[in-house]
Amino acid sequence: MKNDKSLLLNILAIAFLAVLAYFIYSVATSNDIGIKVTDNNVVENRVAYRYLNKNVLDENSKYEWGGKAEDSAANVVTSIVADYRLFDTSLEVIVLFITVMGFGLVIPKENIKIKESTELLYHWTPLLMTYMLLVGGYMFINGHISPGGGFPAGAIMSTAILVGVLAGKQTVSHTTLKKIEAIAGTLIFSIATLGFFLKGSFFINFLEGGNVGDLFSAGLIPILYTLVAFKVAAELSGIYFEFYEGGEEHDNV
Amino acid sequence: MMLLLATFLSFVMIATAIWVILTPSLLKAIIIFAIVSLVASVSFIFMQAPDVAITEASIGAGITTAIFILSYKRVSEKN
Amino acid sequence: MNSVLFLIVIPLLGAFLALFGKKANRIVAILITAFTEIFSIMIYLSDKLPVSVAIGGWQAPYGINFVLTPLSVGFIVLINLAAIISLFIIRGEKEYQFYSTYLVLLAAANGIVLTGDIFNFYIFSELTTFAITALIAYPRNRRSTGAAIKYLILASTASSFLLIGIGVVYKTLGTLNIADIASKIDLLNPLTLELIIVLILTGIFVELELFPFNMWVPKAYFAGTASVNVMLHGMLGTAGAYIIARILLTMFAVNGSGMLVNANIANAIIVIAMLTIFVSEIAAFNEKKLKKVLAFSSMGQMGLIIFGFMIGNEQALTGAFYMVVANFLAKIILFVLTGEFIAMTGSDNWEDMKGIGRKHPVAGVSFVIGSLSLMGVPFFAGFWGKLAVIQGAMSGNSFMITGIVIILITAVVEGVYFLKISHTFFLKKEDEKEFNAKARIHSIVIAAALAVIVLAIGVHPGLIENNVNRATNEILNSTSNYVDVVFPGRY
Amino acid sequence: MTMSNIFLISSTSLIFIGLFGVLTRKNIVKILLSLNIIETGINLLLVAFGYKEGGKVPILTSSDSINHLGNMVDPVPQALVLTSIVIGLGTTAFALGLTIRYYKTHGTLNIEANDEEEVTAHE
Amino acid sequence: MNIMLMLLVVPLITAFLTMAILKHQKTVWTIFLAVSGYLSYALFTMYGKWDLSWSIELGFKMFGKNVVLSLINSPLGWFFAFFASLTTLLIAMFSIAYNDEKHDSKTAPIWLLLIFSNIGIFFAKDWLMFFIMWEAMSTTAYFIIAHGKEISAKAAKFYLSISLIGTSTLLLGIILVSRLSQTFDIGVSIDSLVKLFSTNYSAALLYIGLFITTFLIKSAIFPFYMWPSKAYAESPDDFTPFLSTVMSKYGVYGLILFILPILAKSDLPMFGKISQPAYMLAVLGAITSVLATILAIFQTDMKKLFAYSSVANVGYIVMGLATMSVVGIQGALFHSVNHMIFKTAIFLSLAAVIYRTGERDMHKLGGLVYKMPLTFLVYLLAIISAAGIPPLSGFTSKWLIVQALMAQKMLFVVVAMIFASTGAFMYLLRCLASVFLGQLPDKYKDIKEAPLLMAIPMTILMLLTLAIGVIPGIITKPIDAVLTGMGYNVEPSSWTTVHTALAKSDLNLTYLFYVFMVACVISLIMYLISGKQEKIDQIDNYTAGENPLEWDTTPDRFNFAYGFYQPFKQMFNPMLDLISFERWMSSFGRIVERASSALSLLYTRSEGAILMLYIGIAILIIGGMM
Repeated sequence: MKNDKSLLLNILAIAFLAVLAYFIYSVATSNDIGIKVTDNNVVENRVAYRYLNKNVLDENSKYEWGGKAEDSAANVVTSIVADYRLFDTSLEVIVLFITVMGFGLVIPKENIKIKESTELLYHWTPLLMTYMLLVGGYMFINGHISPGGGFPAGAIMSTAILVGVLAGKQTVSHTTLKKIEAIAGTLIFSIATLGFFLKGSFFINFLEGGNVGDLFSAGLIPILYTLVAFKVAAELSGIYFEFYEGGEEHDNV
Repeated sequence: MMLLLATFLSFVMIATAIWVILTPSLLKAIIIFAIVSLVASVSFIFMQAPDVAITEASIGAGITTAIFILSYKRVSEKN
Repeated sequence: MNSVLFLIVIPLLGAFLALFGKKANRIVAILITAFTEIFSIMIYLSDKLPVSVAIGGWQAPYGINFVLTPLSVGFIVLINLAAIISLFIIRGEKEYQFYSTYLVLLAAANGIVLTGDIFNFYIFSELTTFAITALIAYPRNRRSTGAAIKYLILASTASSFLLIGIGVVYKTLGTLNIADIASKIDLLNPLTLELIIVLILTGIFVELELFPFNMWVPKAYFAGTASVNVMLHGMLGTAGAYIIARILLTMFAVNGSGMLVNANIANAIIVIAMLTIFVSEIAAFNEKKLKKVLAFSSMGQMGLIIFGFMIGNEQALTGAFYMVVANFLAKIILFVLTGEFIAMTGSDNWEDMKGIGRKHPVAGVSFVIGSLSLMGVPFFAGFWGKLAVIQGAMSGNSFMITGIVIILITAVVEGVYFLKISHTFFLKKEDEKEFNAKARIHSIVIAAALAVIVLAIGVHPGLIENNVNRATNEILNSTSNYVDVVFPGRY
Repeated sequence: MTMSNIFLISSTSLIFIGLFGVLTRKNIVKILLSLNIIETGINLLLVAFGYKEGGKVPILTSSDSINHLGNMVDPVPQALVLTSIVIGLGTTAFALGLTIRYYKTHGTLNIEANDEEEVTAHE
Repeated sequence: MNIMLMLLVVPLITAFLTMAILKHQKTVWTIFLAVSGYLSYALFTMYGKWDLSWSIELGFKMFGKNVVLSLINSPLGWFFAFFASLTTLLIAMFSIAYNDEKHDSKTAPIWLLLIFSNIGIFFAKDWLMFFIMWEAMSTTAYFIIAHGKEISAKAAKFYLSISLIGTSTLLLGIILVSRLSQTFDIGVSIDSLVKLFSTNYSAALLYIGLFITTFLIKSAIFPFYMWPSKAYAESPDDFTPFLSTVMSKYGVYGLILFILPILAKSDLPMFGKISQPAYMLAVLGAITSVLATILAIFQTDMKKLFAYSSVANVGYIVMGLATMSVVGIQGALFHSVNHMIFKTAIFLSLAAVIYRTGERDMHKLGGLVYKMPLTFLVYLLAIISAAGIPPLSGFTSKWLIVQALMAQKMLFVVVAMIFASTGAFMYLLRCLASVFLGQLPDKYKDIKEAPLLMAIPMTILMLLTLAIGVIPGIITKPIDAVLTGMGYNVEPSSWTTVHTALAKSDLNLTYLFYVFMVACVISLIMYLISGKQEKIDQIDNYTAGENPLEWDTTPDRFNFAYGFYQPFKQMFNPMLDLISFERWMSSFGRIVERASSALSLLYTRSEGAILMLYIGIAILIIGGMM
């Protein structure tokens, strides 16, 4: 009986996927006029064109390598993530904030002993952690000129903490992490609000940017990325602590 | 050459994804999922997206897998 | 008008600060919500509407923008009203996570309504999903955990469709701005457009509580506390009604008609709306858990509202907006009182709630008023909406007539179960035991005040007529109105 | 067969596999893995949407690259995918937290366990 | 202030006022009496002022203009409203005495709301007002019937479901008709429907079919004949007369207001001398009265018995209306008033019996004539009137209806009418014999006559039925105004004589009264000179004077009232089984309940959530590709 049911479910799933696949196929092979799913709109009409040319504010402006631009981040993806669509990114921070907080809320609090780590791991951990923290730091500092940025940097830094946790090292306390998290989050939104009071618009990049390609360029982006990196690192590390941390349960049942 | 490599990567991805779905062992599925993620991050490099590749490797393959394994330990210890 | 961002930023800052606040959290949350409510009312009454606000100094479509029209700000006012009510009826939630999550939900619900960018909309909708999941899971018992994880899985699956849809939109049109998309929608190949619509609708229909997408609804309402129910209904549900108006009737609309661009899909949505009405009202008929009854009825009302929206003529749209307001008010009354009743009797079952109406006649009568309004009985706010929707549907094809017949049949079912439940409160209590807890006066006062409003609108619909007409006129020419706000002079 | 086609097909397949898994698996952890596969598929799909044959990385490295802006791949999908990866991580983390709680309250990882019967074995 | 508005406002305000002082029941019911008195007086002064009206503009647009709610004083509305409020006045007096500590139903505020909607229905000028009041009436009546008792709530649920079906069809009909005429005005909609009958016959039939369904449901005509037996039986005893006499007339009022003018003015296919739809109505009325009479005969609960009796009487009224002739409508209107009077008298006397004994089953009562002679007398005269025996009022109206039916050559209907009238004797007698005659059970040895406040309205009703029986002009004069208002040419009727349809059948009722008086005197003399009666114990009747203890008998077991019409019941049972509409209805209810459980199970398990999501997507895809 049970097998029959799951067989039926499989068949239904395949039937649905077949319908979906047929639909996508018919869309992809459609011969009607208009922009098809296989085409792109004319390049000049796409928003990316203006992002690449960095002329969103002034249609006719041009920029030079090593010169000024409306957004001086050399990494165009970063300039989109952390400047043109900064609002999205700050909301993304909130997404991580709320999910990690939800995680901390729902996970059952039980004290779980971490297995004694091997001698090798225990002694080499500090070195490993330092190296990982360095890589993370490099990433968020250079996020605007090379691949990387606040999120992967934060993730890598939190991996360092994870290694520490697994090795049984006391690195940072959970409360410190919470404080870092809250302070970084508050700062991000305070900077956003500061933009309103300085330039009349929220989430505006109000620092005068350097030259394209310089380390000290792109205005607020490195600062924001630093904050994001710390916040993400603190949040993700919080998750690992939650796994092993005991504590009181407030039962509202 | 690149095209062939890309095709190979795609096959690996699809095959491992099917394996994730079909394998009865949870731990195996989690580990294999890490492979899917890693291969995907290589594919991002193929498509000229190093930012995404780094993020996918560190978050998708690294942290997600870590959380999965830690959770797996929590839900399997009583059995 | 750039200061409208305070509606988002202040709650988010509050969410971070709630990590440190202990006992002050509830008061801080109330203050913040009061601020957003007063601020939004001020915007609604100011003469600067409609306006488009560019965030970060980048003009649309390159940056993210907020679009403030009378319709959107009106919805913001409703959402914040529900939010503040939900805070007042909190019973025993103490942990900071609750308030932090609530403030994020408030920001996200405001953002969903205000945003003019489809990817930003996606993030906001994800935020509401997470926030509401956390709030549902908050009691952390068996019931709430199951409801939360099932909702989370369903919503994530659906939102991945939304994300694919956004990807396809960007690939084909090269833009993410709603106004930009709306003005370029005619360029698309019809089949591609259909693909986009299907993908995006899948994403939003889960939050809209429409029939095949809404398996989470009764569980979520049942698992949530009273204040979470008010949030689910008053904030998420109201935002859902707005989403329909904005995404379906603006982004994918034929310019100047208030109709969906693809008539076939419009018909499919009407079928879904009719199924929703039918299934939910029938399912509620024999349900014993009061919260689930209300959840089913919420789904049914949503189906009715979407039915009204999809008919698309002036009469039906007016009706749908009346229905939004009436449903908003009436259902909040019922949820607030249900919370009290459950706390008093310690049972979810309405059959155990005998004698409450005799002990608290004001509460009992308010419940009756709320349910009569939902049934669409004259003298109550719901009647005018229902009348106008049916009148509007009459001008449609035979297909719509089926819808009318379904509405009328389910009205009978709805009437029977609502009055049956209402009357139970006035039965004599069998045992002479005291109730477990006392009813809190402020909850009853809130319910009674809303009941008076429902009655007032029902007796004299002219009270909100101007606001409804403002919204209807905006939707009737939605595309050009909306695009004009963001890109002056494009139409 | 071009590069973008290969990745379009493989990413769509990943999405389909994930959709199949979400429907047919009963174990919550498996369902979450399937969801993650869908996420990965979508990310690949979006990036493939922005990819163009022979395109370059959208990072300016020298004054030369400014002259080849038209040859760069579309950066916007990449920016979107960055966001969506983080959202996916959030979903997974939160859902796993709920799963652990679910395991504690229901005593099983099966999604079909009844929520509304009062707690029996565990707790 | 406009008197029309006052009619609405006074009950509304007092309703809220009495809600606040609900604890002081006697005060509340006295206020209720005062309001009914005021309404009756105000309505009395309104007679003849057919230009009174009131209207209000709402801020709600439909058909491009603001919706207007309006009232107008029409002869037809006045006729029903006046007699309804008169009935209410008498019931109100009764209620003050009835609602003591033990029988307190706390329904006065809701009843005032019901009276408010009652006035609204009878004076509505446009469909929106009519519908608003109609729906208000349906829902408020639910709360009165249920009145906070579990068993009543079940019966009320049955009433509510049927009544909501009625309001739904009414709403649909109103919307269709108002679209047709682009306004909510009733008069205009009649004209546009007449026009529609000439162009699209079946559509027009559907339109009026929706209205007729509503009216039939409210008046409990044939396919919907079963709800009164449940609702009347379980409603508060002092409310039952209102339910039976006033509320069953809403449907009749609707038929006269809307359906009759349309049928009269349109050119319709004929069946014999009248049009097909009208004949259909007559047949429905005939079936109702026959079926309800048969069902009434077999009831053991006296309130159920008279519930069916009410149904049968409304059946007569519908038959009278369906003749479409002056005499028929006159008879129907006359019978409406008569029914209000004698059925109120019957239900009030039964309420008095229940007040004293607390018992509704007839076979558990008996011999109350010795203890409650006045109640008995009221009941006796009322059933004589109900049976249509001269010189009481019921005779006149039935006579008119039969005459009209004969004149239109509706043979089948006439036979049904006569059969039902004869059957009426059987059930009226059954209740008389079981409750008031026979042996008095021991436990009722100490009961008293009904209190004074109850006795007064009952006596007034008794005198009224006698007065109308002798001087029918009290009723026929206002009916003249109604018929003139409807556009019929009628000669002014005389005070004592009724003019009927067939030749040489005019009756002077005063002469008839004299004849009957003489007959009464003769029978009194015969009674006095006849032999003496002897009283024996009830048990001795059956055990021939012995009382062996081992038989274990109680007097109740031998009560003749239990299987009163057993042979008849056996005769009719197969037929009743065959057409049990009630069973069909409740099986429908069960189907809905089962579907509901299945659906909510689907939501409870919710394991198919993702599957349903996919199905939804498939609906969108397939719907879009079609």
